Amino acid sequence: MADHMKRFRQTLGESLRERGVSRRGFLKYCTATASMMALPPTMVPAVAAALEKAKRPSVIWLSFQECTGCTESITRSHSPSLENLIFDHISLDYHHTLQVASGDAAEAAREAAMHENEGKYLVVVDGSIPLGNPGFSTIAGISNLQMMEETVAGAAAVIAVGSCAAFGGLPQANPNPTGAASVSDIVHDKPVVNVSGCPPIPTVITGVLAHFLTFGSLPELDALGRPMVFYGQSIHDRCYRRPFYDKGLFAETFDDEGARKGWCLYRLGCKGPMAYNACATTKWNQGVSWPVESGHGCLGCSEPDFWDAGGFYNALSIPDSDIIRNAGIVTAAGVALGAAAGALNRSTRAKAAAKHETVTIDDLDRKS
Amino acid sequence: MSGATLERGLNAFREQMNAPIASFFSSCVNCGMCAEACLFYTETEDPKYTPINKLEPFRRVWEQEYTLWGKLKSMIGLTEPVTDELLAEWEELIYDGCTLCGRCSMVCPVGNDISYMIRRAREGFVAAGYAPEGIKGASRRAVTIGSPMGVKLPALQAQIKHVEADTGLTIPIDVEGADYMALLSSMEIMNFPEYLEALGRIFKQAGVSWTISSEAFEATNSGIQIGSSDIARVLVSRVVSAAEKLKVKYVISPECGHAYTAIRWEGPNLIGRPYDFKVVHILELLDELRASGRIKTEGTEEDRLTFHDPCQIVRKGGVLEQPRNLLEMVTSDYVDMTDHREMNWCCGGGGGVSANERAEELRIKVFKRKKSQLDELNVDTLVTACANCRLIIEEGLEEYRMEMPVVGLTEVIAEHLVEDKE
Amino acid sequence: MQKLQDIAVRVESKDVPLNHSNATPILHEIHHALQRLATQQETTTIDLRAIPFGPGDEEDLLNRLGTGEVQIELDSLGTSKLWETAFSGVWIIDHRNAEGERVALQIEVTRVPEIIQTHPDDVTDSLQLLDNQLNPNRTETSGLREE
Amino acid sequence: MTTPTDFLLWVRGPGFDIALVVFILGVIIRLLEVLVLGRKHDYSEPRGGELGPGLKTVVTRTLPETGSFKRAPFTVIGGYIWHIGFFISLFLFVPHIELINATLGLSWPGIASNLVDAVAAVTIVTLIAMLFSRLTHPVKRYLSGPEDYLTWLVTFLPMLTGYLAYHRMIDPYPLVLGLHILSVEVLMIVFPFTKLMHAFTFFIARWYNGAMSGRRGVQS
Repeated sequence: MADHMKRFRQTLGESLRERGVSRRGFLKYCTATASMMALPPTMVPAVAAALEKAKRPSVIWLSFQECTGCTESITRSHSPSLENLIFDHISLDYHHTLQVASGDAAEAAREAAMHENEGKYLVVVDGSIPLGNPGFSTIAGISNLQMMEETVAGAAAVIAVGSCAAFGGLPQANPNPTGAASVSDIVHDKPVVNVSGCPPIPTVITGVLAHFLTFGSLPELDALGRPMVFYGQSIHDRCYRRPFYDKGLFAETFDDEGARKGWCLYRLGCKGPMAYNACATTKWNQGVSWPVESGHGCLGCSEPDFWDAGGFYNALSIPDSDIIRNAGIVTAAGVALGAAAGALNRSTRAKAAAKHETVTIDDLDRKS
Repeated sequence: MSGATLERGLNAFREQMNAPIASFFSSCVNCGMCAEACLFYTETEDPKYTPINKLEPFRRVWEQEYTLWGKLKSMIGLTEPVTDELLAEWEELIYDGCTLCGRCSMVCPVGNDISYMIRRAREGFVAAGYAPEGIKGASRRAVTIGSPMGVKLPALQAQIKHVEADTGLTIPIDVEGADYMALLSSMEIMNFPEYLEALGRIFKQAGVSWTISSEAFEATNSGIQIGSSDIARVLVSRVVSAAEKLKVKYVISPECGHAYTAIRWEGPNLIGRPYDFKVVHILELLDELRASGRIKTEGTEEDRLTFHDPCQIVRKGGVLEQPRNLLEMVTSDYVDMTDHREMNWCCGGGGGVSANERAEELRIKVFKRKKSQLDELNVDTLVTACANCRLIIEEGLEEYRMEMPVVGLTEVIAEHLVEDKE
Repeated sequence: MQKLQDIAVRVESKDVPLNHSNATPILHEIHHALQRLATQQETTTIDLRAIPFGPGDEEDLLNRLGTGEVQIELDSLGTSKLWETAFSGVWIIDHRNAEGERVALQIEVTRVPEIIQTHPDDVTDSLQLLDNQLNPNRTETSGLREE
Repeated sequence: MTTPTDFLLWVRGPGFDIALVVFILGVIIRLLEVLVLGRKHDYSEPRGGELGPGLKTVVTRTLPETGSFKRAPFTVIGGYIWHIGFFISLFLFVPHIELINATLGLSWPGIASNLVDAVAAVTIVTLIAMLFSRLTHPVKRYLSGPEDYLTWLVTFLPMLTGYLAYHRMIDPYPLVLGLHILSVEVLMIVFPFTKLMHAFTFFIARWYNGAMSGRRGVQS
């Protein structure tokens, strides 16, 4: 514990040097960190200067209505690896999936971290919060809502990791049986960063944490509370298959010639045009590939309500109703009504004709 | 007590509605192109003379009574009704400011036949009592006396006597069983008797069996100009019964624009049945005689000539090739105006405007269009085939101090006719 | 029972692209960077992670750049590889972590990559270190005595 | 809760259904209102046919008459540019073809998106110029009423929102896409009640013009 406290007081630079990391190692580390934060290489010296003095923040990770996919994702984060992240970048003081302690001891660790770092710690939330019935999801007998409100009260900021925490995600999908809400639905008095995705890209999670660690502030956010550096451009705009879209070359099925040639997946329901995320550049699994490269359209998982956006295999702008059937019915109704309107017009004219008084030369002047 | 009322006018508008008009009103996007085709706009630059605008009262009746949407709008008071004031204001536009020349109908991008609508809209104006005094007077004279200019049979007989005396020809009157019955316009009788003489000479040479009816020699139809089918029917019926009484095979429409429209195109519809005879325009007949070799000409006009296409005969009558075939026979220096044939510009006096004294100033103003067309060509003589155009052009030329003879095509042919010596 | 040879085999189309032509714009960028280095001594670093490469693009780029005469291994927090390409002044820096996973891939257009140059503090540190080795008996002294 | 995605789903779901119903119903009623009126039998002896000249006029009226073109070149050229631009944007933009293919099963090749983008930009500029012309040209200003400006607006908005959506000038994307679809729905709803109907009735109008003229032996 004493060792833990000592390391907590140390700056990152001191801590790394104590562990025998050379200056070149530190520069490499900063290069990787800057790249992860999607900062331009010219920012490396600034990152280095900041990291040298950075102190590790305490992080409390709360998992609510979630599938642990986000945690699975972060454990696959590379550059820096998870061990680096936990021991060097942050002080992960509570994460009930990853920590050794359980039960009362775990909760005590959370309370201790909150107490020691009042006003300075970060809360990471994954999973949505059920507002329907507190009993839908509890930890150590504490409802998710209560635990979050309690924990967030003394936090510096909240990072909502994953689309469930950021936007409600799958639990909130129609008909939303648990009354699932996102973090930002509940937390209004603290800065909330949404790191959406189902799951988010691992390095995007760590990139946001690294940004807070490096600069002590939150990154610039978009209208949905997401860091601009990662969510500033759509998948479609950064997609390497975009030239095929522009040429009108589309895969029609997942096994046709077009699919084999790597043509655009728009017709197969790709949500790239509406999805803002860094997949096209950062990619997944240490940069190996990403959904579109693997031949499947983007699901738009970083967007609100992506579960309910009309089907993963339906193109975005296409009406979902049966147009031909509806048009058929309406056309039939239109013909009937139109015929009636036409008949009415004919009768108007016939009535006028019946009322016709022959115009003679004695009728040319107005009746006075 | 009889008399025109707003209600009768509105009723007439309603009666006139049909699919073409409804499609025209539905299609107009107020692009303003028709203004550019109308000499009343081009010469005055007053946007109120934009052809489609002249139909506003009629358009309102269409919108408010012939569209579901318009009916709904009327119910909630979003439309403006057709009132006496509106018709009074528009009377000038639809009578003084339109010669029914139909040029706008040729340029409308969506295909609106605007002059067709104006002809029908006038039915409403007449019934509501908003027609110019001049055309009313012409109509009264036409119905009561038989001619809009008040020409009676004795006047015709006097002219016939003159012609017969001058030429030694016999002008056949009321010959039953003749092939052709010729009609004349009052203007031809009074101002241009050369036409009658030309007919006599050409028909004699070609051996055409023809006659003039003493009961119905007048070709013009003020009912068409004022826009009253009822009055037009009375006038056209006279021609029809005379022709049927004389058992002629053909009726010849003279060199008069609206007479051709009245007898050839509107007549059968006014009486509600096809004729027992056919109607030919004099130029059609002459061209037929030319083609079949029954008339021959010698020599050509020395002058540089151009032809003014009368709107009702050419653009709206379909007599397109005949005038040029005939002119080719007798001219050596013929030139067409920039806009000619079906795109020719009106003289400014058609559609009843010439009978409408109060429109004179405007008519003279818009004649500038014809003037500038003529200025471009530098011609000596203008040939036309409509007595009304001829008179209007003569007046216009005089007004603008231009020296240029205006002659009828039939006369020109007669002048060059090769006649057998007896 | 269907025999293996009875199953229809469709021959893959030959015109499947081997790359998505994203290398060429990068080469143009490098061209500009080399011009700046030649004329203004200005160095440029391109982070290839920010480029939306399709399959084959990275291989295409590295193949087209080729390999020059200098290859360096940097052993710190994992083994990084640096090499000069066939175009002198154009360096590839491939940083890997202890697990051998790539943590950054950059192109540096420079005479010597930044990270290769010895840090001034490391020079003083090493002086101290060598000093200590040469004079093991002296304690609180340093090689910077003359300062 | 109303998120941009909810909005998008509404406009492409119920919103589109409503617009489609109004559009189809309205257009058919309007067309039948016109066509059922018919016209009286013409007893005059025809000089020429109706069908051929009518159909010919339907085609030939697409080209301007030389004289009036010279007098109003802006109206003619502007009209061409914006109509052609509108049709290119509507029918040759790949996502639009996709939409038609998905809903009606009809498909044809599109053109490069950046080309459509350039066309759309020109079209938007032309539409603005056309509005300016309507406000300043004496004839057009005289003739124009609220309906003319309304129809301009509902035609302009789909072009504008489409351009904004393509360039993602409004965030988030589902919002701007939804606005684009909504603007098209507004166009569809306004369509049958205004002179936008000319898009259908001009066929009828030109045909009648050509037929009535053709009957007299003149090709109009």
